[in-house]
Amino acid sequence: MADLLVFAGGLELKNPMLAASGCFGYGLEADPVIPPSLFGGIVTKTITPAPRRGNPVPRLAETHAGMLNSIGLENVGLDAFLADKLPALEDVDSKIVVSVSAGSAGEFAEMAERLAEHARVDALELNLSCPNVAEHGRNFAADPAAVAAIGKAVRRVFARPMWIKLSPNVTDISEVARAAQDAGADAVTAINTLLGMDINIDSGKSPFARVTAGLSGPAILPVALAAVWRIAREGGIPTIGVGGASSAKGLLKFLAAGAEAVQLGTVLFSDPGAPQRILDDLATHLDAQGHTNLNSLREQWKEQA
Amino acid sequence: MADLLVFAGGLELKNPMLAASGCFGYGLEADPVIPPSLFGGIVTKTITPAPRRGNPVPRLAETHAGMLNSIGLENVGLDAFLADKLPALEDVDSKIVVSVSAGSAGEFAEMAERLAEHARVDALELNLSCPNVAEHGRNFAADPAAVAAIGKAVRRVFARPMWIKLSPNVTDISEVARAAQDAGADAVTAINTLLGMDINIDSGKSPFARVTAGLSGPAILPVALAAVWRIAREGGIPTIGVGGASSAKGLLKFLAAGAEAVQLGTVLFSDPGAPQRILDDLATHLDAQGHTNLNSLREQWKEQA
Amino acid sequence: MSGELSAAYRSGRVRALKRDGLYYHLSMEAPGLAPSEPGAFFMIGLGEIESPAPDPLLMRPMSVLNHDGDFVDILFKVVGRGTELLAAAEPGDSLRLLGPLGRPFSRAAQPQPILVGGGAGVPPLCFLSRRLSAEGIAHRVLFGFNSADDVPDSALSKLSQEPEIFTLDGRRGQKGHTVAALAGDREAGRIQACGPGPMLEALKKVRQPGEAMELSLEERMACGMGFCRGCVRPVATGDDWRYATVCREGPVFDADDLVDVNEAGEVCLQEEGSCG
Amino acid sequence: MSGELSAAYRSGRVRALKRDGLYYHLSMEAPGLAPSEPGAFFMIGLGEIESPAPDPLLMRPMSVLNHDGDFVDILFKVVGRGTELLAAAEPGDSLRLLGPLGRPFSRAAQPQPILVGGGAGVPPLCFLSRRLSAEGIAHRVLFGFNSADDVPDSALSKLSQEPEIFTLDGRRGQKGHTVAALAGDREAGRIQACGPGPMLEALKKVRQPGEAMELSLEERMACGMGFCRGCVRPVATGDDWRYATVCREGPVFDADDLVDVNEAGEVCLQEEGSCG
Ligand SMILES: Cc1cc2nc3c(=O)[nH]c(=O)nc-3n(C[C@H](O)[C@H](O)[C@H](O)COP(=O)(O)OP(=O)(O)OC[C@H]3O[C@@H](n4cnc5c(N)ncnc54)[C@H](O)[C@@H]3O)c2cc1C
Ligand SMILES: Cc1cc2nc3c(=O)[nH]c(=O)nc-3n(C[C@H](O)[C@H](O)[C@H](O)COP(=O)(O)OP(=O)(O)OC[C@H]3O[C@@H](n4cnc5c(N)ncnc54)[C@H](O)[C@@H]3O)c2cc1C
Ligand SMILES: Cc1cc2nc3c(=O)[nH]c(=O)nc-3n(C[C@H](O)[C@H](O)[C@H](O)COP(=O)(O)O)c2cc1C
Ligand SMILES: Cc1cc2nc3c(=O)[nH]c(=O)nc-3n(C[C@H](O)[C@H](O)[C@H](O)COP(=O)(O)O)c2cc1C
Ligand code: FES
Ligand code: FES
Repeated sequence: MADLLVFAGGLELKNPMLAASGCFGYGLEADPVIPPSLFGGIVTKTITPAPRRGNPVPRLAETHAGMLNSIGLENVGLDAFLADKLPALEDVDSKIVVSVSAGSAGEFAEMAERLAEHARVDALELNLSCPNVAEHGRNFAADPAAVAAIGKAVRRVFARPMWIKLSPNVTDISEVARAAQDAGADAVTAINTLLGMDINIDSGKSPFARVTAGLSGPAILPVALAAVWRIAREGGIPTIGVGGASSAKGLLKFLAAGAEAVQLGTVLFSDPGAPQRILDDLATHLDAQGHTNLNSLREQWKEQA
Repeated sequence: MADLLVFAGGLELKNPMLAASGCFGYGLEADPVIPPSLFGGIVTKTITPAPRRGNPVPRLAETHAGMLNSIGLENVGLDAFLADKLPALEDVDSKIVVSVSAGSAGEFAEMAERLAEHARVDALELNLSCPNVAEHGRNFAADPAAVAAIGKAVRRVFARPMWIKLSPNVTDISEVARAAQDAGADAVTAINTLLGMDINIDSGKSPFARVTAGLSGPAILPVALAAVWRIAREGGIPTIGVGGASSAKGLLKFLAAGAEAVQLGTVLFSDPGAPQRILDDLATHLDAQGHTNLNSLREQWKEQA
Repeated sequence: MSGELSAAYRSGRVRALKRDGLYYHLSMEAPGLAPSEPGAFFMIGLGEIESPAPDPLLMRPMSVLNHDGDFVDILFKVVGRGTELLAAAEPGDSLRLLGPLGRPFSRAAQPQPILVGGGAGVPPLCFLSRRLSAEGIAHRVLFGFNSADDVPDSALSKLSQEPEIFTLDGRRGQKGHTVAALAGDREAGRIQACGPGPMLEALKKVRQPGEAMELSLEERMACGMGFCRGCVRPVATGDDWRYATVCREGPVFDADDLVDVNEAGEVCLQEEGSCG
Repeated sequence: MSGELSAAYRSGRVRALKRDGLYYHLSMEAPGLAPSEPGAFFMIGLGEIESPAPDPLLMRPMSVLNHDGDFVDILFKVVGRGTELLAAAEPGDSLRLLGPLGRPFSRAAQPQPILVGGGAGVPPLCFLSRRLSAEGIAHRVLFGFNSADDVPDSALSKLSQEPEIFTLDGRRGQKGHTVAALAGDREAGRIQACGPGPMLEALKKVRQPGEAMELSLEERMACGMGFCRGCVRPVATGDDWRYATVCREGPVFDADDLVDVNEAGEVCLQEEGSCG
């Protein structure tokens, strides 16, 4: 059977399938329905310096082939994460990528320093799709200079792989990816959720307290593929693809677009059997095409250029 | 039965449902399957100064609850439009909004001047989701200054309603809407297609010669609603909503988000019965809620604020 | 989180679907599931276990009406697209089941259980009543419906004791709300309730001093297993509060743990939210 | 555009679905449609006419195998998701039909029609052959399939004349390609063909001097009515060329009108395209 090993964003992953941040909790909640060791890597729920309660309900809505979420970065905070969540992952046979978010470059760096002390942290993913308090809530990920500043601050204190997660809600995502590259990131993760909303036609209002919310799921796959392709064709920085993948076919599309690995988000809710099925289908696909590993498939794609 | 009349973008429309540009040709092709007079207004396929052949096939792909198109602005050009297409619309009982695109503000204004000579042209919609030749192909709609310049140039020569169509592929759509407002536009149309792509996993390539394409259909409804809401809450300029509407419910969501009228695009392909059904369902909804017109529904939404 | 997940994700086959009053009674066969306790629920997805983009995308939470070996029954009301499609299921169709999930009702003889169900909240209490009867535990059962036509007689006929029926139209059982029947002085029991929010609020007001009370709550759900954080309710933590997941720490909560939070959560730093 | 649209959009009911060789034969009842000519097609959508977001979203073009009053038949091959779902239709299910659409084959006795069909291109030619026979027009019918197992015998049995069958595996009819049978000197006829692109290209090479030739083409379609401009092919306009719509100006084209365009269209101003 074909080997699914990949090198992605500075990590050796036993397979190119990761759990996306916020879509697999702290890694253990779904066990044994979704065994964490299935994944090449697990990206944790985004951790902030202090615990956050997040937004009031409703936090979810369903859309055509997608969903909206307004969780509001609910998380236990860094201390509790280090004390309770991280140690519990000790025996998980997947790389652990800790997603972090904070209000300033300095705070990001402080978190990174503390996380660097823990060997179980294989990599960091900086979630910048969050507001810059200093800049009147403007999203960090929409501002190449902010991305570069945060990336550099973390880079100074964190030597293991650093991924920067990008928002699709920008005019030119490759510009932001270049800023991440300049900051020394090992990869960019693309994409976070699209800005979206729903309306209740009785009240005429959004169901969400924050009005807008984040769109994810199969509906956004074409947008995510375009984002990955636009970043990858510049050849500057590796990408980790995320957004709407729900099958081996979707995962392969990301790899063909240029991603080194692919994260699964919404599909972990809509179909918890997907991770196992995707691994099986990936191996079957490679075997059927006579490839013993993913690189061989990549080479074939290149030759057809 | 409730009256569906609305005032939208400077026009009195007998109902708030328009055909979106590029999704209803020059207005007559689908007759009598979709009678053009059903609509409050028809936005024509985008016309350019010279005829354009558009892109090679494949021009279409299907995605989850959406589709990608890469038509490439195929159109007969302004001369043939004025000679053949516009006169044929004489007896259509809908407002005619002519969508135009060009490579510079000057070209836009020249087109507007010629269109202004024709009484059947009720309004113009400037399609700015197209490349600015001078600025190395950067999309006009991504550049508030370009939007303002084009808008002003057209405004000087065209006194009837002028709508400016916005792209969702920007960091801050309300900033672009403000530029349209400054230029004296009567409304902005939001949104054009999202940048997306597909991949054929055998070749590892996009099926499209231009690689990326435009995503439309129910998948993008949440993104379009958020765009309309973000523009409308500033209160500066009226919006015409477009993106993924496929039912009376979808249309009402746009109105609640702040749109004055709503365009139908992809649904005209996926379900040519939709326009008639939407009008019926709209009237039924208003009647059931005891409203004699749409303003009364809007008032009720406001009161619940 | 409360305890290990005993849930499994399995393909189920529709055995029968029949109307029962206002509701649909769906019987499924799904091998390989752990036994369910009353109050537990399943996430039910339409379509085969292999669908790449199921429609609707998210599975729907449904309380267990009965679970016996390989056979799972639910009783549901059509309220939207998902339940509409479920109501069109045909024998032999495949469904996807994830469960059993959630913290169930407690089962104890003392104080005496008083089961109070309203509308679509009745199914888990039917299961509870049958189980209590099987265990020889005496209990009261009060079920309320809007109309006599709503009453799921077939499901109720399987109970070992006649429920006290209340209907708003008064054409069946007693006219009025279940809650009204519990007003005034009574001996304190253990209220175990499931139903619409206003019913649960009203119940709190007729609670006797020291009376035990378990409420089963509903929230929109995505994962059903506690990791998407979509389905939360505020619960007390000493002087403060935190969000608990309805799917994992509930759906059954001790009424004493539930708090009203006026500020309705911490304000996200962003005015508009798209941060996960 | 070529002529007025005679199409209607109607709800159809599945009457029967049966395997026929490699294909599925779907019979539908759909009142209120104009009669179809051979070569015409329908856009077929899954689900009720009221669905707000049908899945798959776009309807699928399918040639008419037969259209008789309220009854429309098609013959199709499963190649992807849409045809897979169509192959799961059951009698009584609702489908959506838009049609008849497109420019049909011409029908004339002289020069003698030579119908050449390959694989899923056979259905419209079955319709044409039956119609020609009914009109007393003598014609040849050559149908090619990959394998003997592919042959849709039931559909072919309804023709008034035995088609000449060609299979690549040689287990049925003559071994080899239909096109090879037309190579060499022959009397010039009117080739009327539908099949895979390479078959049509090969046909052009065996065309006799002055031979009439009509080719039915396939392209991905969205609207089917000529207004989305999604389904184009280059056709000659004097010294130049333009894109014609396969759904409206085709699917049947005069071979002489079709051109090869190397540059494959005008280059969109944008390197990456999202402009409609
Ligand atoms: C633990 C639990 C157990 C449940 N058990 C049953 C049961 O035994 N029988 C039964 O009929 N119903 C039950 N429900 C409710 C059921 O899940 C919803 O009715 C169903 O998800 C609606 O799906 P839909 O697609 O038809 O509606 P949608 O179109 O999604 O929504 C229609 C309406 O229902 C509301 N709604 C949707 N989902 C939920 C939800 N999860 N919780 C509360 N309101 C919701 C929406 O706000 C909306 O007003 C239960 C819910 C939970 C959380
Ligand atoms: C005018 C016309 C008449 C047709 N008549 C018949 C018929 O009688 N019987 C029959 O079996 N098929 C016919 N086809 C082809 C049929 O429309 C496609 O096989 C079908 O749309 C595929 O849908 P899908 O969802 O199963 O495949 P998808 O998953 O959409 O695609 C699977 C594969 O089929 C190709 N494909 C999809 N749509 C088309 C298309 N419209 N044209 C060409 N290739 C396509 C794709 O490129 C892909 O390789 C006809 C096509 C046209 C344009
Ligand atoms: C419920 C939910 C919570 C999420 N939380 C986070 C988060 O905490 N941090 C983050 O970087 N992304 C978060 N995301 C975004 C996902 O990681 C992912 O980028 C996005 O959902 C697109 O992928 P998908 O379509 O596969 O879900 C969240 C998404 C969802 C649906
Ligand atoms: C096939 C196709 C062609 C289009 N052509 C144009 C166009 O010429 N000009 C334009 O402004 N928008 C064009 N659009 C965009 C639509 O007008 C609309 O903004 C978009 O499709 C979103 O709406 P929808 O989801 O309802 O289709 C086109 C869209 C499609 C699908
Ligand atoms: S549904 Fe995901 S946490 Fe409860
Ligand atoms: S399918 Fe729309 S023009 Fe042919």
